[in-house]
Amino acid sequence: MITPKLILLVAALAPLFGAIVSGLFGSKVGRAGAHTVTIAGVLVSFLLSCYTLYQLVTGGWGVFNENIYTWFEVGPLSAHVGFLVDRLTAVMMVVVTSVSLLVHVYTIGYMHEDPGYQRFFSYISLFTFSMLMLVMSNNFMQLFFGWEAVGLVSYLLIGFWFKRPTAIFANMKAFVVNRVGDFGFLLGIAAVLLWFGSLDYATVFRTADATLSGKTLEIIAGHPWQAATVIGVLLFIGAMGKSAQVPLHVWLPDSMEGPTPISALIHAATMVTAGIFMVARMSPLYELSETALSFVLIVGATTALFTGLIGIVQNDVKRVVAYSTLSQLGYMTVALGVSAYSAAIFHLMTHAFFKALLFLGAGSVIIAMHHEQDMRYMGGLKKYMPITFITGWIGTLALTGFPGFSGFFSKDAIIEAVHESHRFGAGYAYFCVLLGVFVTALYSFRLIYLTYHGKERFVVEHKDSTHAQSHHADEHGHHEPGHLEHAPHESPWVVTLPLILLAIPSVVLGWFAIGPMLFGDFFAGAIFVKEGGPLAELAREWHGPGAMLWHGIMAPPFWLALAGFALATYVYLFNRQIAQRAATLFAPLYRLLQNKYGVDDLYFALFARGGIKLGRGLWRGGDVAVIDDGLVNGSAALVQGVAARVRRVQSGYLYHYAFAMILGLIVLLGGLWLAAR
Amino acid sequence: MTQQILFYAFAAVLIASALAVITLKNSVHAALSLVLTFFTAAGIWILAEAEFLGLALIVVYVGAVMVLFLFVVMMLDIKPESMREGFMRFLPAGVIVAAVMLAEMLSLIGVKTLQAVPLPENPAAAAGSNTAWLGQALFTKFLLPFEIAALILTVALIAAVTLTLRKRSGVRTQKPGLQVLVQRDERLRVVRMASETPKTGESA
Amino acid sequence: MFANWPLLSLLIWLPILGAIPLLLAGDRRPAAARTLALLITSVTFLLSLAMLSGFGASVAAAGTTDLGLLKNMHLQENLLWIEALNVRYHLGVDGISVALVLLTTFTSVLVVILGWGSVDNKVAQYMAAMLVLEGLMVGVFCALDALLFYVFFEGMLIPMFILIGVWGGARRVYATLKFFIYTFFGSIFMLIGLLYLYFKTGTFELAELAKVGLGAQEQAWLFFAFLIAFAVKVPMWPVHTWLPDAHVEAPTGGSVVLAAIMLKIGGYGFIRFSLPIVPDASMEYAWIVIAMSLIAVVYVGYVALVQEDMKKLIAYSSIAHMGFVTLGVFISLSLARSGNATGAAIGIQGAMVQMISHGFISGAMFASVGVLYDRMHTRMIRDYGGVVNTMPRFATLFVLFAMANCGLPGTSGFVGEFWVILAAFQHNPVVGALAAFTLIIGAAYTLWLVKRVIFGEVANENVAQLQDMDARETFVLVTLAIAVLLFGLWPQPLGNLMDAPIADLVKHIVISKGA
Amino acid sequence: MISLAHFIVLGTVLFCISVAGIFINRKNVIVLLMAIELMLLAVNMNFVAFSRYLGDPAGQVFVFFILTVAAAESAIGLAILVVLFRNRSTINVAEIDSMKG
Repeated sequence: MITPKLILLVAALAPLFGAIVSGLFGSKVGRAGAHTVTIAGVLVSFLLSCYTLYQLVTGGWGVFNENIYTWFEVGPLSAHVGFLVDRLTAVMMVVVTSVSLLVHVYTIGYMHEDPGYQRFFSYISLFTFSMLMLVMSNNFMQLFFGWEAVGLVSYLLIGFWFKRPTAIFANMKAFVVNRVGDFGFLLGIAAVLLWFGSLDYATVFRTADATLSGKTLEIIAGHPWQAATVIGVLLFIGAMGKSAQVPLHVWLPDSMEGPTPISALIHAATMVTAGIFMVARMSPLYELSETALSFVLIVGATTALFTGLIGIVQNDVKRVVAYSTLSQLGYMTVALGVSAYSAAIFHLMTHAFFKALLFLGAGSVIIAMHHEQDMRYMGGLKKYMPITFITGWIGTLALTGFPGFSGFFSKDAIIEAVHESHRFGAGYAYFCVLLGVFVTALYSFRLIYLTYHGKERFVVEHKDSTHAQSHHADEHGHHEPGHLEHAPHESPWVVTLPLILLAIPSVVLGWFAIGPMLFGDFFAGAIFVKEGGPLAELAREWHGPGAMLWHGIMAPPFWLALAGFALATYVYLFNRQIAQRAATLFAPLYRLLQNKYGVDDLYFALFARGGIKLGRGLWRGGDVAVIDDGLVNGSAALVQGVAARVRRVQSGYLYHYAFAMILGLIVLLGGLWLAAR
Repeated sequence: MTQQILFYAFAAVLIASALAVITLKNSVHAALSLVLTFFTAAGIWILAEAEFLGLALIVVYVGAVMVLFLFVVMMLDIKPESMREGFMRFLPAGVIVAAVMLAEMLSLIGVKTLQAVPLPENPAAAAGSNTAWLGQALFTKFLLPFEIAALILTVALIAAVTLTLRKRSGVRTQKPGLQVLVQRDERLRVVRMASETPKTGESA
Repeated sequence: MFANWPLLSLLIWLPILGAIPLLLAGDRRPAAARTLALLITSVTFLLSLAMLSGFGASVAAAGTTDLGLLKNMHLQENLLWIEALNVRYHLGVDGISVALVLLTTFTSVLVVILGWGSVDNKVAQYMAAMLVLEGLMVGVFCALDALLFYVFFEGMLIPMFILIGVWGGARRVYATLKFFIYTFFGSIFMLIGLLYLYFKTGTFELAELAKVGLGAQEQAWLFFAFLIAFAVKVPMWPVHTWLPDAHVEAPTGGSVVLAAIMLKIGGYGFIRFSLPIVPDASMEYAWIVIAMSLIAVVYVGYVALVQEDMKKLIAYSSIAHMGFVTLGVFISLSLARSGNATGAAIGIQGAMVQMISHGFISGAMFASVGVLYDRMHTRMIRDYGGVVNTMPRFATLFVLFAMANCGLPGTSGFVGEFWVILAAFQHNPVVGALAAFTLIIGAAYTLWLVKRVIFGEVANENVAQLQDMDARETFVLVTLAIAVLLFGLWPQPLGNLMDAPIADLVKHIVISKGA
Repeated sequence: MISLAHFIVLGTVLFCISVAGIFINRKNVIVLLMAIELMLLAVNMNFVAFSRYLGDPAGQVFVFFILTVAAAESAIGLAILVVLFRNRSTINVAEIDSMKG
């Protein structure tokens, strides 16, 4: 019997199956076996996700909301594992499985000489499963489940090359920073339980308005907080961790220590967008609190601009893309903040494709450069690797929002929505996102020019030798920077095919998706927006993607992007000295950006070192000094001290004892005598 | 009246000899004074018509315990002078303590009120004699304590013997157990040797 | 089939009496001793599984109408033990005890297997001590008579004392003395409390004591007497410092039993004694326990962060995790009193699940450290690094247990913390927030440990020569891993087991017993 | 006429003498033991008197037991003394302080 439940179960569990087979029996199934089984699992999942989306779009299925099994039941409260699949979920499922599928294929080429091949496939399949559990969840418990599970896989994958000190530092940092977010998230869930008495989405969303209205929480006496605000802010703290929003963004750039495929899959396309998805999913709750949304808005705007700025001064090709990811996540968050949830999801979707494309392209370059990631030693690669070059341009154009590319539609929609919004902080946000467009163009084209264009800044040592066996032998770049053993060359088809397949949606997705998703009723029932949201305003002026394109060319974002493009072209293609001079001219600013505003150092000093100092203080001062030496050994010492004095009484002389007895007797008799009187 | 005179006489001797016990320099003299103390005490008890105990006191104490004391005193070679150190120094303290205690006790007992109470008729008269009276109580109601007392005495006897028993080194004793266990091989070695016959010529 | 067996007595006395032939077998045949110990613990474990059959059927069929807290007690055995004092040999289990008894018997099997290779000195005695310990611990969880409980409670110290004192590390004498005096100090107060109750009521029956009316002053004194006893056992801050020392010096098996089971007796005591017997005082002074628990979570978390000895780190982490147990129990009380029965049930369920799960996780962590210790003979973190390179299978399991230790969803470590945090938030959001702080600090100290020990380049030659786990060690750790994952993904069986007694307990503690 | 008071006063005096004896003969164990015998005698005196006064044989039975125990005690005490002398060559109490804490 093929029911929707069965289809969804198979879609979710197929990657898990692949992960278990290649993880536990990796040595038995071998490399080919591992990638075959995991790719098959993800492919099944992808096809079923597409089928699910098709059924939901065409109305073949209604919204699916069923529990699979009871996880834990306490009295009237029960937590289940179950699926809520509506169009929002289905879109996410398709995005996740499709990017995951392509990354799986890509990995065959990228990791083909790594000793941890099977392990890697196991992890990314496990990730796919976890991510599916996250997006398909129908309750908060399971959401948290998936939330942490993707964090775990991210931890494992960032530290995939566990011999690198930087990698194992980065993965720990990522996990702990994420935990800070989860701290808020869990409290948010606790708040939901407190007021709703249930963890099921359906119950919570249905009764949100009625339950929360008028409820307050007063922690500091005299400052009651609205229940909806408390829930919204706490849940968003979780999103800040997972989606790397300021000030919990510090882990994402460091996570680039992991292999490139997972940077594309986890740290660009899917996991980091979980926060965006979560807020969109919780739209019925967020709509109840202007304050929470303003908070979201301001955090998002700050992230969008300021992390983008750091991207300008990075030299590591992956880090530039990573900061670009941060900035784009900021855009999505801004969209959430102005109640343009569907715009956020739309940007999430387009971003997933073009950012995965950029990352995989960067990975392709890294393969060609024999795992050299520093852009200062690249340049002129376009002639060696044309496919990567072309797809890289497509991705960049999409990212910078060149009219007609998918990124244009999604980003412009966000900027317009912010422009329309009157929420507190919207002005600031508008400024940030507009300036962000310029910044985005600047760093994106800088990347393109430094990598593919200009002079070759690397030295090929054996130009004549053909591409031979292991260039992974020296994969971690311990040779001199900029010295290659062989000339760079285009990557194998398993690498370029995903690039091409990702380039297609990067170009065309916007054209046909924007209409229904943003202005149609595609997300009706899944995303809830109060009357008079900015998207509704925009919808009134909506005349199809062509008109938007025309309108976009007139609008400031386009000209800002163009300015960024022009500046980057001038500086990095024609006159590179200017960059150096600018760096010396604005040295303090440059250093500020180089140091990432000092946030990392501050956190390290404050929380890592401070934590250790505090711990040592508590241990030495509290446990050892006060409790052990003071109370425990102290009481022993007290007894000993008293005994040392009292023992003198035990002189050992018989007559002393006798004397003591007689004295006692005299005293006793005296007492009796006094009492008798 | 006779009884009273006898009592005071005995009491005077008793106190005098008790004082002698604690003040005499020579331990042998002190022990002998103690003997006198017990004798007079026995006399007083007999005055109180506790004849059995009076006699028992003489038999047990004067006959056994005090002889033991004298034995020990004489057996141990003690210089009386060294034992007298600090005698004079502590005499005042001793006297004061004893006096305070005496005063406290007497005032607590209330001598005046008790003096008005004469001793009742001897209850032992009904039983025939003091010994019978005591014996009846001892062997009925106090049988178990009596047996235990006997046991304690036995234990004390054994303990005293064990304590003073001394393993002297170098003392040769027979160990019959070992003697019985002796094997032939330990004592007798059969040596094979060529038989020797005395040469005829040499025999005188 | 087991309906008419004195099953609980069997569970208690089979291991204890089983120790006798073990000792008779003597030192000369260690192999026989090991096999026999494994046999006895396995049989005990299988028998304890038999407890589950027929569970859920109502006990009320036993006849009497007013059974009070005995309503949920299965497999009761009730004999007169000391007539003059009206002490009864009264055993019985409800869902709460069953879970803990199963944990005990399960862990004991693993401990015997763990000791199989790592103990080669006085094997028979070691195994015998383990068996006696097992029996006594089962006894603690089954006793329904307070004096009987006390006897098991104290008796347990002896084999543990011997285990640490004989097979322990360099400072074992200090550690054993500290352990013994600390716990003994605590339990004396409980004895005084019990005697007071006895002179008041003339019985040691827990069910009777739960019913007796007590004035506020009396309850306060009794509460603190119980608090000291159980707080030391849990252990709660600030009477926790015996635990790190005891763990560090104990042999691996001793550490596992100590962490996995003995600590639970403290939490169990709170649920069996403090809450039912002195509910009003518990309510009155709940804030003290809650504060101590939160300190355990935050303060001890920080202390764990800077430990240089792996066992010490895990011991401190145990203290922090046990903080959730006490937090859950006392939060529930105040939630129950404020009319939030669901919240209360969540809290106690959370505390119980946390106890069971901590049994698996801390047991596994200590077993893992034991695996490393057997090879390297050092527990210092700085002597390790890059263990994953030479022991990949071990590293995989260790990372799993570490994740469970930070309460990752999908592992059993999550379930209890999740419920307790949710309950704590209902009590007071600030308390909830402080409890949830464990998400951060727990991850920090655990992952830092993993980073320094497991990951990285091979640190030194000793690490380079490490051999991955043998079949025996793999079996133990994989079994624990399965348990951790099973109860993480599907804790509902535990919930079903404990639902009825917890619901009744919540009903009971709501009623004030002021006399 | 002899009253109860006579005996009791006599016992008290005897007791105080023995106390004084313990005080002033603090070096000589033998005299100390004798003083203890005196003390017991004082107690016995009271027992006898009260037994006679109350007409209860228990008092005299007790005297009997005390005599027994005192005999045992002095036997053991003297034995200890002998052993002590043998080991330390002295019975000076001032030199016996191995119980000193």
